[in-house]
Amino acid sequence: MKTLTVRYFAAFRERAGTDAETLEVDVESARDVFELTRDRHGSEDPAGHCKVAINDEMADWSQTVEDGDTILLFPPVAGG
Amino acid sequence: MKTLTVRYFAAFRERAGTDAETLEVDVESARDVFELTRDRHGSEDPAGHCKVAINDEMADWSQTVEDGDTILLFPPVAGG
Amino acid sequence: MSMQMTSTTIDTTALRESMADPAAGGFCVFEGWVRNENDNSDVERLEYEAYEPLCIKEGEAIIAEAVEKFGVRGAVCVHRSGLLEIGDCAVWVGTASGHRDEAFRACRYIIDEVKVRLPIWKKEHYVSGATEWVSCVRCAKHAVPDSLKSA
Amino acid sequence: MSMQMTSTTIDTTALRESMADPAAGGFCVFEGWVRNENDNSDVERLEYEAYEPLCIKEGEAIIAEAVEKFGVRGAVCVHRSGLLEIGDCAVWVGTASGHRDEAFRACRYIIDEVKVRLPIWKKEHYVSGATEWVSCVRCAKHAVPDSLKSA
Repeated sequence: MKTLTVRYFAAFRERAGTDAETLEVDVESARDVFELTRDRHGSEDPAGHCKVAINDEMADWSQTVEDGDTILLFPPVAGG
Repeated sequence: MKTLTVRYFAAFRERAGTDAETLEVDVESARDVFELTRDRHGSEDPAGHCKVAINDEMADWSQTVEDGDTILLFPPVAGG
Repeated sequence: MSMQMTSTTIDTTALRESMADPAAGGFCVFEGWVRNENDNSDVERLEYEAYEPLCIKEGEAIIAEAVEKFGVRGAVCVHRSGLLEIGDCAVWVGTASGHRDEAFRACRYIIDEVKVRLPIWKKEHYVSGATEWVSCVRCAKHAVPDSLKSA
Repeated sequence: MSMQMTSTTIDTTALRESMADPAAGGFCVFEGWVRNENDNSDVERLEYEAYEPLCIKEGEAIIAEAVEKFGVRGAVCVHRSGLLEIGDCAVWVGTASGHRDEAFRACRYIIDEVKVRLPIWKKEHYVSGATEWVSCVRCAKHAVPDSLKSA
């Protein structure tokens, strides 16, 4: 089991009703975290339309998450 | 014979030592005027590198000049 | 070279002055303004949410890429967060270089990348009273380029 | 839409404000600045001579072409004449449109055409004391496009 902090942004935060939570889960990749929390962030988008960062570094969805990591889940961006 | 006013600009004006003069000449085209005044404006450029306007309209070198026209001889431009 | 985030009005005059450079002959600016309409809905105002630490990091990376690719002498990007009204400047990009071609290309590169790579989200507040998070699917397709992956 | 000539400092802040448009989402500016160097000669100042009646006429034609080609909502160009110091703004082009692509393309089109079509000449005053009319052969090759011929 890994202890992870998951942070939600924008639409994800509003749907989850929280901006962060701590999870004790058995997962390998960032993608696993995205899927596991899908009923929380409520995304209908595939992960490929969203972005993820691990410990304030932009990451690939296939990247392995480690015990103690903070996973930032970003809905599709719309800057500019 | 046609009576033409010829105006010189920038390097042409400096070399001619005047910004305008009236000529009584037997010419057909704007190009003829350019060639005829070559020793005045001192251009080593072919006409194609320069521009000409007739009566404040940009013109083609092959355009016919009429009695009373004002011919504006422009050295290569360098705006911006 | 810098990426800046601000929750107050972007001072475009001061930004322009900050880029003065006696060896620069070309200066290009792009500004994104809040429009009164999007997808046929009348917009009253916008709200930008940004995750600033990564906006700065990604923005600096984009600017460094633009300098590397186009050899510009200076490049700055400032993005707003918070509530914006119609006509407000949401993003400002300025590039200065010896000649115009590099300035234009670098400016375009920076705004294009900023729009798809910075963790910024836009909520539109419509005249009708409704609100909506804008999802830019075209942008999302751009996803995470290899250059950004931390692996 | 307008082409303007001025013999005094270009007020870039006022020009930007003059282009405000609630339906515009993209605003692009290009400025040409006087550089301290050209072809390896140290430049002290520049002198622009312009034949204003045709600068205005040609500039308005170029702006109309940009509007036609790219559908921008607003486009303005201002060019200096007279004596300019290093760092001075010699030319300002601003374009506003719904989206950024048209704004960038129209801005680039206008400055490219202005440089080759307007009857403006530049005399460089070098630090050495010498002066020279700048001849832009590449520009001259562009010559007079068909669209400009009065015939």
